[in-house]
Amino acid sequence: MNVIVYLGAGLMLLFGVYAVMEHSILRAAIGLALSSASLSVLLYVLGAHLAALFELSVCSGLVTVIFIAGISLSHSPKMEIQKEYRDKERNRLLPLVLIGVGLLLVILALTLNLQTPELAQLTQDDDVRDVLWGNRQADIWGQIALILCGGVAVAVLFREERREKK
Amino acid sequence: MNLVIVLLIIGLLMIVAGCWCLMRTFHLLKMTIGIEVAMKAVTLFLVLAGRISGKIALSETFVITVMVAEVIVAVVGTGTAVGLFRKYGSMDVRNLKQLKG
Amino acid sequence: MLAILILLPVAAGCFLWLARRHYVISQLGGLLFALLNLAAALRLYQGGQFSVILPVTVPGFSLTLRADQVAELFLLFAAAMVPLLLIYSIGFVRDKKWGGLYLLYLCLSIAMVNGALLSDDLGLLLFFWEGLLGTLFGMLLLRNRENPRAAVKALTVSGLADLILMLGIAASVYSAHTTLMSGMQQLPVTGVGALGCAALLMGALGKAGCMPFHAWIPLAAEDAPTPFLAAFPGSLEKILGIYLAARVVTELYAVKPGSAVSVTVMIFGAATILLAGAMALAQTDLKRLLAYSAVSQVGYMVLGLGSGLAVGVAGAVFHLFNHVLYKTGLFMTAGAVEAAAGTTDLRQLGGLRHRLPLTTGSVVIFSLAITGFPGLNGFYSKELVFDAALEVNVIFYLAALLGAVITAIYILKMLHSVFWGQPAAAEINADQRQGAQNQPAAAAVNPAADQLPTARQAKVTGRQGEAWALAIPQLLLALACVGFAVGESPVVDGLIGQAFNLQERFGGFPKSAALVIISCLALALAGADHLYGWRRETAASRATDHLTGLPGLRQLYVAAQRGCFDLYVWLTAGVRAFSRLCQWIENGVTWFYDIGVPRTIMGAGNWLSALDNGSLARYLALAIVGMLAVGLIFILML
Amino acid sequence: MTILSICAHGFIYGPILVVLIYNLFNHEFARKHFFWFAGTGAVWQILAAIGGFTALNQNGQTSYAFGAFWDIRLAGAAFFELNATRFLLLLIVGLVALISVLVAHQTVDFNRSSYTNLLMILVLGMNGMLLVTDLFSLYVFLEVTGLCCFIMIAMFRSRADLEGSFKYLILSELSGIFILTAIAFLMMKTGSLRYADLAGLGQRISAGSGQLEDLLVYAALILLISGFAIKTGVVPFHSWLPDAYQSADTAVSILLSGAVNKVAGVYGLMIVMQLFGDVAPVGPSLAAVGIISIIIGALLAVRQPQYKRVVAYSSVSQMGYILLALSTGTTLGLVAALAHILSHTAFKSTLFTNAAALQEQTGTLELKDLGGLENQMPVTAFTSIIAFLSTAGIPPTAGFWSKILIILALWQAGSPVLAGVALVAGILSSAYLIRLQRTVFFGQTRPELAKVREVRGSVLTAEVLLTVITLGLGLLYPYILLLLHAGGIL
Repeated sequence: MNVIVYLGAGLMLLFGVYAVMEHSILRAAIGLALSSASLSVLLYVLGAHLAALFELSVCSGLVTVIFIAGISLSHSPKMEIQKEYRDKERNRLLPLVLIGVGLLLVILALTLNLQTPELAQLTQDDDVRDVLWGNRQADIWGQIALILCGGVAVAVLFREERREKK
Repeated sequence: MNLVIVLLIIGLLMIVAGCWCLMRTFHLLKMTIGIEVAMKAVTLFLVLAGRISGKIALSETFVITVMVAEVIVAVVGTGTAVGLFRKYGSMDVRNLKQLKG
Repeated sequence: MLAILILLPVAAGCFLWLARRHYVISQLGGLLFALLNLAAALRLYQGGQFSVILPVTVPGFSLTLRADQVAELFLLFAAAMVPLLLIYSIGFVRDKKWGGLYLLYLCLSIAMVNGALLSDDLGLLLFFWEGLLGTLFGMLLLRNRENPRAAVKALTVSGLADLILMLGIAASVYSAHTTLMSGMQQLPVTGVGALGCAALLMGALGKAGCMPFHAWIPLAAEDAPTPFLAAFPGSLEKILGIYLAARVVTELYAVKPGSAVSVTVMIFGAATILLAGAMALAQTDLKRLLAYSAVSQVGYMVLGLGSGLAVGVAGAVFHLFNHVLYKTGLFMTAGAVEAAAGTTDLRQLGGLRHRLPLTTGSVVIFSLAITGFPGLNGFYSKELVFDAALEVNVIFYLAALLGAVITAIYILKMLHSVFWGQPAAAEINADQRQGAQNQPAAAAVNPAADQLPTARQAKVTGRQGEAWALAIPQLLLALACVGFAVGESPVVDGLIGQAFNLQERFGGFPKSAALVIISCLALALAGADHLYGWRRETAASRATDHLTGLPGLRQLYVAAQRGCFDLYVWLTAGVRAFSRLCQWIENGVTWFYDIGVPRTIMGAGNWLSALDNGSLARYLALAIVGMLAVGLIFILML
Repeated sequence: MTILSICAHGFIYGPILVVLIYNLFNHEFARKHFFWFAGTGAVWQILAAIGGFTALNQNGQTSYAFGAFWDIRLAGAAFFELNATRFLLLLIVGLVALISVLVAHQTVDFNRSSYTNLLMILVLGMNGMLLVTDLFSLYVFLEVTGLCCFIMIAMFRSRADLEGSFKYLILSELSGIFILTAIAFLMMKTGSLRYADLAGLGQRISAGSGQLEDLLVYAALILLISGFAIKTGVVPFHSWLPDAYQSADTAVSILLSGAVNKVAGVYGLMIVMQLFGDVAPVGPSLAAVGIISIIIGALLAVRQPQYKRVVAYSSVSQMGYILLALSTGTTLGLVAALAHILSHTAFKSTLFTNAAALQEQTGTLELKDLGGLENQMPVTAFTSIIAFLSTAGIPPTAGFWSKILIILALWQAGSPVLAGVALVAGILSSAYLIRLQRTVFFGQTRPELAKVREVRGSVLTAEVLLTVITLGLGLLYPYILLLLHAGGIL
């Protein structure tokens, strides 16, 4: 199990960094989707099955669709128009930075020699749905508001501009 | 160096990558992607917290709620970026210097 | 009853103002009011002391009116003066445009004086005190609206005295923990108490016209109507000032003879006698001469009060009463002279004894009284003050004696040149020219407004001879002078001694024959000097020239001309210097605000605005730096 | 159903009901009559806040717990809770919404129905933030609030609108990431995010225990403070705020400055302070941020070229005062913070309403184009002077009392230096506001502005209403001070 966890985490980081570094916005979106998929594997292994399912469907699915919609609305589906952004981007430094920060954190963790918590045993007692509907009603209310918000956002922001203010 | 620390470090690196993306790239959509990248790490942290404290179901509900928020943020971010594209004909964040002191 | 004494004059003032066109009615009404006022005061005097708290609440003060023996005595005396002042004033202001307002102000002033004499609370006292200043200002403004120099000067100088009084009140209230005078008994003259005592005395004597607060009086003598001079510097203000000073010395504070406060006050008194007397010597105008004389006489009272001795207090108060009688009388005669001759210039006057026999008769009595001729009232009171001065230090006695000589000299000159001799017509033109040169401002402003009506007045009254309304009060005052001389010991011992609870008796002919002889010699010296001067200069009005030309005195006059003794001039110079200083500070502050601060702020703003340059990356960097800074605080504090 | 319960549920159901009913009507009708719907929602919020608070007081309770559609007696059920502080903030939300609607009646034109929907969702989000008893729910509603604001700024779709919105969005999401990370870290230690479970956590951890979770709690606190500080808009987390305020339509600016950054930012910090105030560095970090914010915000405000930008930086500066008061951690400090929130709502909304009036009548807010409007727009000038007095803390107004309270609280908490700095920084506030007044209202009237007339209708109503509140509070505060004194707090 640990191997899959490390693998999933590593892939997630890798795809995430790829998404950041890639000059093509389309490929970056796909990198994000792949990173998301890796995360869903990780979540599944960690025992969060429903969350993993949501991650796979919503984040790697819906979010990617949104980004692609955005890309197509900005009439730049191809990579070649990204030249103007490429000029001054210094994203090649990112892996170096990450390795540096990672090393720093590892050294910090080793020198501090902290007592680290272990993962608790998985129990089948509490079901996600019970918790969601039994303990987190306030969040559901918030989600309703969020979704309303999203609806208005789609209606307002993606609308064609006929009645412009200025 | 156990699993928890490794996952924490990887999560923090993801957040650093996301912040880097926000600060160092010039594409509006790319910045939104940066937010999403950082959000991935946060999702990981939440599930990890649930596993450590033995409340995995609770953290799953958190993750689900966060995902909804994440999607809406992506929608709004993309929508604003598209709006800006319509105004400027480009997605360069360096255009956004009209407002300053 | 107490409130009536304050409200009655107000009502009378309104009545007189309304009835200003009807001479007889206003004369009768004024008389009625004055008699009522006198009756009330008399009733109060007989009724013993009592107090009443006004139904008005002011936080920190309990507005209490209180009539005790001292207040009642002064009140009675003031009330006795009121009928004379009123009748004379009504007679004088007849047919004058500002007459109604003048009478209104006069009555209000009487109300203020009554109130101040009756108030027990120092805050209330201050209210009436300032009210008197207000009416005074109004009266001075009446005739000279365009050129209110006397009014402004009076307001400034008296205002300063009142400020000092306020300071004294504050200090006294602080050290006594009460605002009531009845609660202050023999406060110690140390620390804050010394400040309170000195400031209260300064304020009170300043009101009475002691140097250096006298400066406005001679100026008012030129600008203000004569009844005003009789009413204010002549009587009301002196009564009030000496009243408070006597209170301070005998009741509120334990002033020891020979203490610093006492000696300081006596020095002021002696200086007032000599300087004002010397100034009076040089005057060629009747009213100015009398004004300086009035200031000079205050010095005797200050000397007596400042000694802190029982004999001094008795002498000072008695001298006050006498002074009020004869100086008011003298001012009235001056008014009568002005009305009859149209001028008050000594050099143009002369031989008026034929035209004004009654006035001449009374003025002789007043003059004898003021010079302290043995047997008249001024003699007794002066001898009491001499006693007190001698007891403290012989220098004060000599100063007072010299003052008496000077007084006699200028009074003789005045008497001689106005009522005897002949008008020196030849000198008039020359002197007028000179006068115009000396005081161009006054000459330029006044003639049109002032001299024409007086000239007309002169013609009218000249035809009628003596006006009764002007003559009767003088006669009454002269009678009072004689009366006070005859009934001297009941007045001193019965009225004053009883009011101030004096143990000894000071009435009767002075016990020390030596002092009397010295005084008589002084008078004789003065007479001789006058004769010498008259013979030398051949004109009575210039009989003092040989004195004023003496080295030392001449410099004094030059200095006085330049305003060296004039508090007003000091004040204005001080204010000018202060305003220049303020201008400097103001410029600095303006620079600080207009240039210094804005430049700093704008500079800082410009420098900082590099923070918000519109770049999103910069914004994010700032936020992350902020987070790291918060982290740093955590690391440092854990 | 008691009155209290009706009012309490009203905070949750009211806005949603308005949205639902509003969208039943056809578009043209809705556009025309948006004022009445949004106004009803706002007025309902005000009435519910006042009525609920009165009922709570009459029952003698200090707090009231309830669930929206569930039974809170079930084990582990989430619940909403009301107490005096929250009622005050709910009242402010309602008031600001009402003012915003009044202004929007004249300024918002083509997207009125979106405005109405978003306003109501925003109110719901803020109500949610104020009512919840769980840190994660707080985050959810915070996200709702933020998203509504982005959309509201962006929906007018000028370049500036979109730019301000995007900057706000990026910074806000950064704060969201901070807060969520902090939530995850906290949960690793406690396994629960309820306020009741988190309270006193500071006692259970120590920096030297060698446990990872304890260190993560401290990291969480840093992140929470930074996250909410971004939402509050205090230096150095402030950069988005002037851009967003300047670009947004004035009706939206009023919402942002009057309610959103107080509920989303200050209230969050209030919660942090309540739960973790016993952790030593929390108070000082708030104080540091606050004092820097006061000074730099004021310095930056002095040189801004645009009316709303000056007012926005003034907001940054005033938020610093509130944080300073919060940082004391005492009851008096909390009261002072709430008092200043109330005063700030009144006077800052007045200034923004004046901005709306100026924008409507002159068509510009650039300071170089304005001048000498004192005679043309007397009411606007007068109300703006009152607001200025209140901002600078000059006596008859509300701002004076709340600033005095803050300084007293600082003094009482033993930081006289901070109190002194806060006092002196008041001069800076007068500096930028005097500049604003002088340029806009005084001086020579520009010829092109000669035909400008006073604004009418709802904006005028809003100006007058707010000024009455400012002055009324100024009269009311001494009474509040007496109450505090009687309660032993002062």
